Amino acid sequence: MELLLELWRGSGFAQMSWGQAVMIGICLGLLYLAVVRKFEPLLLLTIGFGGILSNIPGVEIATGDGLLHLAYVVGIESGAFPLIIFMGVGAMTDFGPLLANPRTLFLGAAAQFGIFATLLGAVGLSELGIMDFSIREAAAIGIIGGADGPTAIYVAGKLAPHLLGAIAVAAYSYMALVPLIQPPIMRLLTTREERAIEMTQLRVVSRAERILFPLLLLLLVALLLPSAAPLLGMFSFGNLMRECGVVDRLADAARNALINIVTIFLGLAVGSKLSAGQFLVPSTLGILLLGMVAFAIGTASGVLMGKLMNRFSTQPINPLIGAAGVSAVPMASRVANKVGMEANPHNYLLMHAMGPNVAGVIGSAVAAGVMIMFAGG
Amino acid sequence: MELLLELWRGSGFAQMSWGQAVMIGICLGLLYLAVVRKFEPLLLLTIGFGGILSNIPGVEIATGDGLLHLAYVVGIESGAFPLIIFMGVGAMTDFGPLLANPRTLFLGAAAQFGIFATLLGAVGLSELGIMDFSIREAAAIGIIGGADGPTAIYVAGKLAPHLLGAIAVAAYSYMALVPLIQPPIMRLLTTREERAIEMTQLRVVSRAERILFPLLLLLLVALLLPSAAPLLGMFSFGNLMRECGVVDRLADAARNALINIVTIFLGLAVGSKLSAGQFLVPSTLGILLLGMVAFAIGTASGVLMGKLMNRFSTQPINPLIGAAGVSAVPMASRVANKVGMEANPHNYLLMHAMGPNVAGVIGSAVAAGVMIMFAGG
Amino acid sequence: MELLLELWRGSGFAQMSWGQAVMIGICLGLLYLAVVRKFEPLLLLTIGFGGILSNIPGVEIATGDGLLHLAYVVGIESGAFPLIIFMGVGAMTDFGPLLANPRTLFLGAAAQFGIFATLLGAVGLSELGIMDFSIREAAAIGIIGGADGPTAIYVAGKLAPHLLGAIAVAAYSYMALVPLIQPPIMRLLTTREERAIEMTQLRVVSRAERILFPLLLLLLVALLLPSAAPLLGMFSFGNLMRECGVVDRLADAARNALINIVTIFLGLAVGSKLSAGQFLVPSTLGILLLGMVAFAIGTASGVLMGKLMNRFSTQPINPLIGAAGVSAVPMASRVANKVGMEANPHNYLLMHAMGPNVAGVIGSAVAAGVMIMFAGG
Amino acid sequence: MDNGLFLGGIRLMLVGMGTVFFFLTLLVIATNAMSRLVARYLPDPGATVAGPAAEEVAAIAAAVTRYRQERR
Amino acid sequence: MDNGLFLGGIRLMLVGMGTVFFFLTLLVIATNAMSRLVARYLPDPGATVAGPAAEEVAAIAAAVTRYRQERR
Amino acid sequence: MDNGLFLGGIRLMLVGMGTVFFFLTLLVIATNAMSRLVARYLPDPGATVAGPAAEEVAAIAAAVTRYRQERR
Ligand code: NA
Ligand code: NA
Ligand code: NA
Repeated sequence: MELLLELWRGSGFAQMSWGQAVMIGICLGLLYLAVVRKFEPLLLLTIGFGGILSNIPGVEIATGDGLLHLAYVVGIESGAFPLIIFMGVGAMTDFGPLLANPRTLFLGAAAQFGIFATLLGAVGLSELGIMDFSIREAAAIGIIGGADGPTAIYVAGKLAPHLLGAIAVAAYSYMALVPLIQPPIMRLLTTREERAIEMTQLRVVSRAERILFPLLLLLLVALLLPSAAPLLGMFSFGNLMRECGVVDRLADAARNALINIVTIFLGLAVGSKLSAGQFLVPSTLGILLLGMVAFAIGTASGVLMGKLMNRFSTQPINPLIGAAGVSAVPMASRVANKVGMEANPHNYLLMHAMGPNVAGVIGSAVAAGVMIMFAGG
Repeated sequence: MELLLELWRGSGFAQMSWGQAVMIGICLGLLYLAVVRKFEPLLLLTIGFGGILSNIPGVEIATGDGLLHLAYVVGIESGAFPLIIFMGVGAMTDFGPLLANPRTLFLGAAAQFGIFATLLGAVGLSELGIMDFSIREAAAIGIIGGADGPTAIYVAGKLAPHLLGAIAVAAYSYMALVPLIQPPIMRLLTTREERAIEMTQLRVVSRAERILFPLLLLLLVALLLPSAAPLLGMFSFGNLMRECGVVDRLADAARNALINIVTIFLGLAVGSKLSAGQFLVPSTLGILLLGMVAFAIGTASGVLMGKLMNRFSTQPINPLIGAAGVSAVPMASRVANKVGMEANPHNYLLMHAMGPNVAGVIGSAVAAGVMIMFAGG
Repeated sequence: MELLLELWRGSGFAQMSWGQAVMIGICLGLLYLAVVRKFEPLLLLTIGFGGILSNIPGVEIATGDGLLHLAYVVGIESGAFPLIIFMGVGAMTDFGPLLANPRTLFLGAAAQFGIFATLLGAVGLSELGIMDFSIREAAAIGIIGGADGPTAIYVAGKLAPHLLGAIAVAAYSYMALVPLIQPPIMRLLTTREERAIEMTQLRVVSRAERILFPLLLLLLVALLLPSAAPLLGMFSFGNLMRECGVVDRLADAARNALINIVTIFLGLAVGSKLSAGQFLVPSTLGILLLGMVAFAIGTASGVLMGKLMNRFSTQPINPLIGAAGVSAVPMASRVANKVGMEANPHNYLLMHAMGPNVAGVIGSAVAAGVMIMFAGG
Repeated sequence: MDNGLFLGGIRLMLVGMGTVFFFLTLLVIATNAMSRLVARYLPDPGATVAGPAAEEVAAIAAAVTRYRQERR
Repeated sequence: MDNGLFLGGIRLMLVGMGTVFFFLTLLVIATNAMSRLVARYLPDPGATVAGPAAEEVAAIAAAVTRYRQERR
Repeated sequence: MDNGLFLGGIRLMLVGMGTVFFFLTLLVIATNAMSRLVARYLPDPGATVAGPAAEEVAAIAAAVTRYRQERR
């Protein structure tokens, strides 16, 4: 009888707080988005499951020397997991469209305005006394606008680990919502004629250019902004392995076995930060709102930059591809292609949008470097 | 000359104790069982080889900061390796037959009686002064009867790390011996008519049921028995990745690259605990004997439960499938199928036995949770 | 303005020393050798890239708790990475030709003279006051002559971690240069008639021999030279997984996913030791020179041993296969085959050379064990 | 005799088997409820029986048939 | 009002966007220079457009064509 | 001159080469013994020569043959 009582006292039912129950509900919601709505399932499924495990009272897996906590310390605190994922993404990325038309890098630059506008929004809300974010926290929140999961997790792990759960959830949720968030903004800021602009076919890109580009990128970032070099260095490394053609078995490991294994543990480890005490606070609401604003502003900046470039360029530039500058590869490119075809069924923007799309990855990593350097110092 | 003498003194020949020589012989025996008899080769080969490496005097690989000791600390002490393997097993497991006939879960429950009877045997031997097991040690030994390697290693790592080697060897050896141990018991406890019972075909199971079941299992275990939640949580996670259909690349990593890599290091690390000092003690003999008893009792309980259920059920139930409730997936199911076909050549029990078989995995994880909660507290 | 100044001060341009610039140049050279000349690309690409990352001032990836430093501590200091790679190499190695003609082991023994001659050269240079190597350092340098990357990294990590970068670069560079370094020496030491000798076809080797050989190797090395047992133990383990036929999924993981992942991090971690302060010292020049000498002497010893064996053997032995005794599998075998065909177009030495070639792996691991035992004691 | 240890074993056995049965009974009930809810609210026309096992059964059946034909 | 925080935010925004544009401008210049050098000194006859994306465009194009033919 | 270091090097060389030869000689003997025991007690009809290497030799041989035929 005593033992049964002990069993009951040890059970999750008896110990669960309201906050934990709510968090489990939220995590089940993430699983729903992942499985049924297919929203960034690789991350939302793993994060959601990790979140459930970490909100069950008495389960020693997200604390102490439990597996999830171990993964958090080894992989997130050290920054190792986001860097390894960036290497794998590099080994998947095709810089061809960017190399064929390097000017599209400007679109990837403009779209990062969302990051800094959000930073400003976060410090503004703090000034007004509505929220209470420090400059480090504001910087970490802004990176959500970079639309790049590993970058957001890397920066949050460095600048504001206590916000990591909310920032990661916001980043991946909004990345999944790109097809809903972007089109209205794109249509609002462009005329039908602009959206109908057809672009000239991309030139061929040689193997030597593909091999030299990651090295160029590495050297530039290393010399100008060392704080962004871990992220862009691993990204370049993955891409060099992909393009050089002599280490295919390593490139293959980087973009398959390794990135999959790390994704499982990254997701679970991020989920282990979805404890009620850290997530069910007003600042989470602020983060979700600001993240949405960041996406919208980034999209708008990219489109406006596209309009500007179209005006001053001899070659026609469809401003829609500017929206792809937020990253969210390859979803944002597909959105640009789809909106373009609505206005002109012959308008195949997909490849043209891939240029600003991967430029957005570089741009947000550069922005991350600035944040770490100034806010983290 | 001096140097040659030093060479000789440094050699394994000069330093080897009798115990180490015997252990190397035992490990060669494990390799024989693995390679020639094909007894659970994935684990017995790796454990055996690790055992040889750790019993050679002067080899600094199982001690200090050697690779095997490192693997032990990182993977077994923390519980990480068994949990990762459980995730992979989940990503391989088909709950379809269980979902088609959930009552077979009772068979998986009954077969766990072997675990607790063995626990009782272990404390009994201690009461009689023959052995000297504490309640923690007795609990860890009992889990051998769960016929589930990772569960046994997980529990032994928590409750009785000094017995880990013997428990792991016993668990995997007896799992391999299922086709020899089970049939006589099954024939003894059933009539020919019972063994000949044909079961009705299983109903189809929908995708939604398959996706919801691991979540149901997770929530139930989490709320009722948090100490079993790490094991069953990772198991559910693997199964959810498998069934949800949106993260196939992660499920694939979990059941291939990751589980294979972890199995290599788990085996070597368990082998590193096969030192003469810890293995060549009377308690090992006790563990081996009790483990055998555990298997026999578990098999018998499952079969008897099957007879009971057959009496009170409208649908016919062949009691042989109760023997599959000990786990040892899928070997125990094949044994049930084979013994059934001896009595009735039209009797295809394989799929019907898979229900209690995977139920046995859940059942022994629940039993493990009880052990950790009460004996480990 | 202040911030821009800070940006400039934080930039790599402002902080870079001459040494770092030179090292980045050297690392770009390694990348060139890897990508364009296809010199051991798996290692020279990863080492070169790691070297660039670690020579950029302000990049916190090769220091503190950066990813590369983490990989160094976890994988190289502990010896884990070279051992895991040795396991994978074992899972790739075919001992068939060696088993068909075990005498070729003597060729693998003779070629290790290069190791010890280089050791002597290193202490000689120190005696003459030209260099200043301790006996530990000299031993680590000598191992370059073993023409076996993981062995060299393992020994350097134990005996002279501060020389690790230079030793690894020398070892892999010279292994890549085998087709250039070896042929002149081989032609110098043999007559055209000797090079034209055709060897009798190899006998068939049974599965049992293949399975028993790694165990034999393990037991011999364990009993005679425990300090070589970690290397040869993991090598044997990988080979046993390959040959036993019952754990194919583990063997496959060892020689694919696992070895590829570990190679990525091993290369980056070794690269993190290519800091200007440790690499741009006179001793590096000494190491590169001595390494070259080691290769030449090893090749010569193998060929001379081949001539000796040919004189006293009833079966004809082509002395060219002795050059394959330095290891560098399978490059050295291909070189022997090619030089042999120049003298006699019907002379297919490839398979005959594979015997001494894998014997060279065993031989240099044995030599490594001696070094660790006596110099490391 | 240290009755404490043996009694402790008996109590652990009772609580243990009790928990196992209690838990799996709940799981049976919950699974049945879930299946009924799914059948009502999420009907799935493309459902199939457990694949690999089914194939294995089919293979065994085919082998048995062949075996009998050969013996005739 | 703590002007420090807000001013800090504005300065970080200016420096940040400045750095992003400065860096990507340099990258455009460097990439163009690199491409021109490659075209002159390392001509590569077997160059191709970005593979998978090209295939995807082709697939979409084919689908659109089929769709139109079906509507006629 | 620090004879200790140089003498140490010589002694290490002697012991080292001695150990290498001693070890590999033992391995030759043990391997031969093992092979003979296997041939007597575990005969294996399905034995084959080293696969991949054999294929490579065959490929080289074929290439050489083709090369000669072309030159004629
Ligand atoms: Na971005
Ligand atoms: Na079980
Ligand atoms: Na060698």
